[in-house]
Amino acid sequence: MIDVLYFAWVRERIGLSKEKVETSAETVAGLVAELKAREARYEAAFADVSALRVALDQELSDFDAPLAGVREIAFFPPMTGG
Amino acid sequence: MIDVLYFAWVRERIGLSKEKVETSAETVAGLVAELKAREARYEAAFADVSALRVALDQELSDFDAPLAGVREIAFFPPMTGG
Amino acid sequence: MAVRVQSDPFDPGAELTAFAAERTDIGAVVSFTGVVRDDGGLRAMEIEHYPGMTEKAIAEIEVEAMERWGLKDCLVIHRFGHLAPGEQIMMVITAAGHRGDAFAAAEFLMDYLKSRAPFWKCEVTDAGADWVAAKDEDEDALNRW
Amino acid sequence: MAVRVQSDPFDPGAELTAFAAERTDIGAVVSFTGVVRDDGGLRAMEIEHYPGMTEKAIAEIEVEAMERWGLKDCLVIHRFGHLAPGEQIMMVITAAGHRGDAFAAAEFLMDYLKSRAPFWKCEVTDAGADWVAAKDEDEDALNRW
Repeated sequence: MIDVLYFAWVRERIGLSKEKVETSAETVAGLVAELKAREARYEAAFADVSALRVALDQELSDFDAPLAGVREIAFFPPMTGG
Repeated sequence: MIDVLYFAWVRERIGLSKEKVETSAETVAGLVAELKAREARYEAAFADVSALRVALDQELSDFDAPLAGVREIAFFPPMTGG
Repeated sequence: MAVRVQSDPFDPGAELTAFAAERTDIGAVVSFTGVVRDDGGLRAMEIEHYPGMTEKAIAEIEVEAMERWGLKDCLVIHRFGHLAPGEQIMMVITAAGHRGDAFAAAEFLMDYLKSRAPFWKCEVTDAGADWVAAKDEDEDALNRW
Repeated sequence: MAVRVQSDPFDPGAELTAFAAERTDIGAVVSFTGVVRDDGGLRAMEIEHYPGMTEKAIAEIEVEAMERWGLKDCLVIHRFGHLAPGEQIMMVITAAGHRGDAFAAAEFLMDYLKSRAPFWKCEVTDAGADWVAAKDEDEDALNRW
């Protein structure tokens, strides 16, 4: 089980800020493929992953990063702080 | 008659912060030559004009600038503000 | 070195005063304050963030700034939640022996906060609410460091 | 746009608060505060200036900064006379729509104040009083603008 978090318009499209997901995916991209296969709202949120960023256990990472040992994964658009 | 002002170590070497000078010099350099001819303390203050700056009527200027119409001239070392 | 992520307003002047109080080893203090600018029609700015990661990401950026520019101290305050035009969004303060280091570190921190700290701004106007798009120039600004 | 040349101390925090009060057209405020740094043994700093020219020179530099970076406002405060270690020497504040302009204008104003505003610093230690020599790097800093 992995905690999956969504922020900003990713959260709005999926309609959830957090969920627990049972997955056997080996990489972030594998998890994204599983989520997209679920429902249209996931398909819409992950349509263009180049417009998204991902953090593994609160560290910025990549879509081809392995998921082994990860407890928390977050998907969000590019940050706009400051 | 022209007001001549001295600041920082130029003032200390000459021992004056301000004096009125009667001069027929046409340029700043001409006035400096007249002052140096007066006394050793002026000679000491103006020994190396490359270490000095000059302002004419409160605008930074050069040693070869003309004195015509100038009411106030100031000599000082490079500024160290900020 | 401190990080504060909060929804409450803060007073930039009071922060600046408190920051450098009673120290004689500092020669230069630079502050940056970001304010909600009303370009016309903006009713509010809503800022979302990633609790936990935000504080961690900012602290990491601060450690890097402290080391690279030999800072004596630095502070980052960043708000989240509902902000009205004219309100302060965030503040960075850096202290160093000399001005060049204090300026460079403040600009570095700002550039990283813009693109690497997990905040997302949403602008609310009469026409609705829009997520602010990240700017290429902000991403490019990171390349100078 | 304002210039204040004074012997009295000032409160940087209070100045920053007053500067940007009640404005919604400003997105970025940068401040620089210069402090008398005690490198060991410094008892006081005495600052001499050229009354009249100082205010004029700073106002000219401010006009240039306002135009070049489209500032919304700027402020320069610079003290003269006797200062103890830890006391504030001077302060620059700039306000602009965006951070890049506010930072660049503040650095520009600082570089010009260092080498073009008629102030002279004298450091007083137990060994006596010494006029601070102008640094080549401060003169060189002007070339970037």
